Amino acid sequence: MLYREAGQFKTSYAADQAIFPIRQDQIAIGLMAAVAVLGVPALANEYFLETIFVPFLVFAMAALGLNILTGYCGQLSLGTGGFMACGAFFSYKLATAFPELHIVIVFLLAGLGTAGVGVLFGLPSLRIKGFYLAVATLAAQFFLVWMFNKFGWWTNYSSSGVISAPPREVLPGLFITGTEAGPVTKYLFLLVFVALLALVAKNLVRSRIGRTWMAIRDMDIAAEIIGIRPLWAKLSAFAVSSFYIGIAGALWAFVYTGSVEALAFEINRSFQVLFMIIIGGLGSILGSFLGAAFIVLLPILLNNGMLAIDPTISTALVSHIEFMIFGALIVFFLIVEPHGLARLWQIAKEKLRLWPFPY
Amino acid sequence: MDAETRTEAAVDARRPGPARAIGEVLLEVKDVTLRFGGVRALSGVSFDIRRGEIRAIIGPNGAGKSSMLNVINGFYQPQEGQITFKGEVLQKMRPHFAAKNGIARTFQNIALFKGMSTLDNVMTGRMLKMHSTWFEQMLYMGRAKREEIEHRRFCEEIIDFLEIQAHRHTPVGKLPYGLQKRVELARALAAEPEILLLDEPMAGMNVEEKEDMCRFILDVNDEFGTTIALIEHDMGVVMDISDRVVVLDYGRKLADGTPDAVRANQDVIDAYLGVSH
Amino acid sequence: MNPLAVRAGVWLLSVPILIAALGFGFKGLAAVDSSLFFTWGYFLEVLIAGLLQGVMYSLVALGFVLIFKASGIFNFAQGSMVLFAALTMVGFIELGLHWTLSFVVTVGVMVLLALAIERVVLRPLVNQPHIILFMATIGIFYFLDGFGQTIWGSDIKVLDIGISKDPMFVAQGVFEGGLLINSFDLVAALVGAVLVAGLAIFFQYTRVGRALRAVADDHQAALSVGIPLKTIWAIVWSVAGIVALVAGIMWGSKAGVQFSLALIALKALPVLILGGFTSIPGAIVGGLIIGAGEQLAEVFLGPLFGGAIQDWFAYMLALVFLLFRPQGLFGEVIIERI
Amino acid sequence: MYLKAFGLAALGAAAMATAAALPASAADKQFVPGLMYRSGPYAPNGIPFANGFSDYFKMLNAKGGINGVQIEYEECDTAYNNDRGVECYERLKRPGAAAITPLSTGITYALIERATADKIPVLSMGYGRTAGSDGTVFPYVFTLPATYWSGADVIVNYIAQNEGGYDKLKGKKIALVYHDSAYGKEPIATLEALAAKHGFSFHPFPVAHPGLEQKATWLQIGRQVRPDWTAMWGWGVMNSTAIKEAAAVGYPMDRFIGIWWSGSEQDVTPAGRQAVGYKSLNFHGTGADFPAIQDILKLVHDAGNGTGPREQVGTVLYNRGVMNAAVISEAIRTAQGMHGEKALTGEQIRDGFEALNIDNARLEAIGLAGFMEAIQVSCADHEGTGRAFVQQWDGASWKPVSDWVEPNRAGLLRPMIEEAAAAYAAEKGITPRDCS
Repeated sequence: MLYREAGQFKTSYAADQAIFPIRQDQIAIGLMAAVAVLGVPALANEYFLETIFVPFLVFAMAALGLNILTGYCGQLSLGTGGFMACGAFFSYKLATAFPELHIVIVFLLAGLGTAGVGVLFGLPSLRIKGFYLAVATLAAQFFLVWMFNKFGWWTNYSSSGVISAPPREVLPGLFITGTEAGPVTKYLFLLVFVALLALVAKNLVRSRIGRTWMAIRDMDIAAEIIGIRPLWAKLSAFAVSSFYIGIAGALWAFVYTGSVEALAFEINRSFQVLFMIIIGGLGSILGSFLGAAFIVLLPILLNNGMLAIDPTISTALVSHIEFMIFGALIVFFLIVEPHGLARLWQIAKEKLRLWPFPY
Repeated sequence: MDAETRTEAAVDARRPGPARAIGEVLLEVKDVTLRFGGVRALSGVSFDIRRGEIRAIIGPNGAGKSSMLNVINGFYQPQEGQITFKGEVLQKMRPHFAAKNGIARTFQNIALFKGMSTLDNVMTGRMLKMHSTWFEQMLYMGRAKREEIEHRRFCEEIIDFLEIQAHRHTPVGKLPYGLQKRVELARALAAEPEILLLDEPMAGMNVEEKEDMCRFILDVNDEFGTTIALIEHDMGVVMDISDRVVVLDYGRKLADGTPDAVRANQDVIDAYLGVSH
Repeated sequence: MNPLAVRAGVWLLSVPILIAALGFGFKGLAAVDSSLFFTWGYFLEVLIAGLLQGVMYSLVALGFVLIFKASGIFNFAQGSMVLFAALTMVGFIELGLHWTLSFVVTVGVMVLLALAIERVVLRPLVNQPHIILFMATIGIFYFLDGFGQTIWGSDIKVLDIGISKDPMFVAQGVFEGGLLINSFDLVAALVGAVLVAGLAIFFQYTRVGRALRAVADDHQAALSVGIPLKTIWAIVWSVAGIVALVAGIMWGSKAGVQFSLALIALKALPVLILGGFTSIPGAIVGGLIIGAGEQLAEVFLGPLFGGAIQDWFAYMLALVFLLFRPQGLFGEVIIERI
Repeated sequence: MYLKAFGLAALGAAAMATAAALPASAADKQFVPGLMYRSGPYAPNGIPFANGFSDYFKMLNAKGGINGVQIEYEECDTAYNNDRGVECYERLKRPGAAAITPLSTGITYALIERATADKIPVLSMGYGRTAGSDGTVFPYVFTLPATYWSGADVIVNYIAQNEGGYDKLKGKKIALVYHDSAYGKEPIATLEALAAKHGFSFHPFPVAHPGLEQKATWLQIGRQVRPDWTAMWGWGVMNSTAIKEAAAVGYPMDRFIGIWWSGSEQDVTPAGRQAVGYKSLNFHGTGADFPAIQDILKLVHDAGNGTGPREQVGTVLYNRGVMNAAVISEAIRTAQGMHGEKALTGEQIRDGFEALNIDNARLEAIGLAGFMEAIQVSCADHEGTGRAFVQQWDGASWKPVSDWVEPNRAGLLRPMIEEAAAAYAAEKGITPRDCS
């Protein structure tokens, strides 16, 4: 009853093409924004901010990036970790070489650099498809991590190959990296930054470029005959995707953990982000966020939850059961809704439109 | 029911209508030979398509009809022969060049973008008409937004024309077969093509759907003046709506001419072994 | 003349030429750069070690191929199946069973596991896109990792099946100091060869094998002639489970049975890709090429870049092959039509 | 864009779960967090350490705590994973946390800044950031009793002793097999400096995580380079694999020396008799023949309270856990002497660490005489002696085969450490404390 667009007539195509065409959605999103900006910092303690919200937002960024490539353009990539490493090390080099450069510009430049690397490793996608393409991206994954680990130049010759973020402020007095950065500042910065870039991603996927990617994903031959250049479409997806993933890597190193070695971006990171978009929903901006939330939150919840039920339980057992439940839940969710949490949400909305008169 | 009576209404509506100007040669294929490994799909086929006409390509299964369309829009590159398009002589066509210069097509097995809505499919067909920059699209501002709305208006017209308004926002994978064929036609039309290549537009349809499709094809030809080249198995339909017919068999041209002339051709009759009407 | 025989002849001839060319290449490099070292005996030693290591990769890759062939699923859980099988086998040995008996029991466990996976995971997900099934196997991966360690613990376990691990020197008259060959790897390679031969016979000559090949070619068609897809899947997963057990025994007695065994699946990926996802001989040849390629690269090129290049080199090698044959060495050629 | 709704719903759930998970810290209990790993690829090595760590506090509590203050110990499983380590740290950190023991060089790096900001001491015993032993720049980091740089120097000194003097090192070849991570890279700079100083040639061989692939490495070592000595910085499965591969190329075991993390029962038993003769460094005793460890058996295991299996007590990594716990306990005791016998804050316990002086009488008193060396820490020097000894595996147990070997701290390492710390301070804009 409450969630129904009846009576809301669109008089222009512009109104119909808005991201949230239905008034209830607009109200809901406004409320959520208010809660995210005001409520969360007020209510959540440092633990929640540092270990749930901050990594959630960083991962959401990476998932957005991978979703553009895999979800929208249909190119399977297992190189996310390597591209995140690019972002992290590029921004470290930039930030230490040009200390006066504003940190947001550093992140964006690192993203651009990563986009270039992404294009380079995306070149084989013209010939290689599906799981076979995954190998090209795995080559990127292993090569990039090896490169950052091997050459001291990337870490300014730190003896252990670990980089740690120099302190930088986003606005005068507001540090987002280094020891003086407070969790609330970090969180709010990430929230705004990620929300803005998510909006950009949404704009891209609902414009010509997005349709080009989806056409390549759904039927590359037909797309070619319509006049889409596969090389251009795929490489642009690699570029945009790597841009986002690179920024996510920079945020990971600078804002989340604060210090990082190349191994933090090993192959498991790539898989983790891939899980996020599959669980969240391929080809869905919302799904990237839902998937990131699921994968970041679930292990922590399971771990804490089990300890809450029985504090004397061995941490080893907790970890193993956490693995089992995590695995079982992935299978469960796939069986319930193979198209991800975003689709589940859509179905819920459809039901809500009809409720309480389902027929 | 006989195929002839089926489409009669539609055809009658057209025949006495305003003189559809069938003009100069728009596209000509000359001595095209296409091989896959050792197999010859086409050998030395030549014919032309004139502006404004409806040109049918017929022939038994495996005659090379789809290959011919694929050569015309550049998906297959023939080993020999040349294509003259709008006066320009090409060794081989490239898909992007073809699309840019006004060749659009539909496919024998529907090749829609299954994950996208009807509207998005049609809008994708309009892709080459949009010129906003990356930056504008990122911000959804300026030309990007204007274009989206302008082209939406055009696409809605096509959607109206093909009577698929109700399915505008449905993912096309969920539509029934007949409607998918229509969406595919809409996508091709969105490009405002000069030549429309239709690969078995009525395959697998029931009688009513076929009638609808015939009407759409004729309307497209009439209203937009679009040149149409189509492959079809239903001889009744072919003979009724096309202006000229080319017959292929085993990759060779068997006959070429008006429907009546082709119908009378002994080679064609032999090839079809009495299937012809 | 039989064109197949001609092709085989060309291959047999070109492989030694290629190896010799590689050797001369490395020799030339070593002459230019002082950090590199080359003798023919050493080159052969590394080559042999690499080939034997490659068979170990093939053992893991085989499990992937079996499942991909029959169901089109890229089974990410193969690595954790290897770990689980090895853990179970060692667990039963530690409970006092003889290793042969324990082997039989573990085979039973793997078959049960296959049945459970077919019933609980695959059946509800039939006809879903490949990436969804791939994701489901990742779920299985996590579950098995946790499950195995919950039951058998995370300690490193010793699995000794009595194969000598002492160095062996051959051809001492030909090369100074002889050629070093790892006797354990040799045995492992033999086991791998026997396994492949067994699987080939199974696929080629048994009724179940034929049904498996039919399913691999076309699910729908196989169903329509009355091949029970569910049974076939259960059988394939069981066979993959047994292959995982063999791989687990070989890797486990080499490296000890512990969590890291699940990670060797990553070494099987380039092998799979190079050999083609659907080809059993491809898994073997791919393994040999990857094994030899990465060891040679690490030893003769690694010092130029500071070492540890073998991980990415394996993938780069696979990538280079793919650029020439996008469907892998032995994969079926994809013809695009519309 | 409904992420926030989901996030908020999850927040609610998480809040409830975690609020219940964090037990109220009783005022009279001293809280000790434990960042351990009992799962993941390095679990076989993490488990005995965690058991020893936990058992020692149980034993202390059974004896009445430290001056009557009971220890409240809570563990979190990091799986040797850096971001999970950060999560664990954030979960367990509170003002009353005595010290953080990350048990991973990578996690140590990730936590140093956070712990410094939160004023909680980091005890990275024999691992972590070597530069952290400069107390003027890293007031909250303690690396006692030895760092990797000391370890590297000790190995070279031991080799020199065996060869008959430093002058004999000239022209010798020393190889290093290392875990290609922050951990394994730490000794390289020191070994390079030593190679330049003593005239031996140095050959580093990286091994990628997790370390199952060492065939090429050992072919190069055993058949090409043929070094006179080989050192190893390995962890987990890498260690046992290295020993096996070394044996497979016939490398002499008694010329193969691991760092203290490459010398436990878990590393040699999988290699069986091939491992006999293998050497490693250590800085504490093995076996259960120490009064404190006997107390653990008596008061904890006999009471059915043991964290792990009884037969694990006395193994190398178990005893290292005991030593970590003992050092933290002594720091707490020292801090109580300064701030009162009650539950203290991390900041107060840091004072205890800095004033730590465990002499032989003190070791006697806590039942660890002969278990470890006397340790003294100062404001500027958070490392201590840096000494270690070499032990050798005889097929059944680890036997010491050398005296305590002295690293050249004053002449070589300390200036290197101060240089690295100064570079860090410059990069971070830290003004070093004045310790004089």
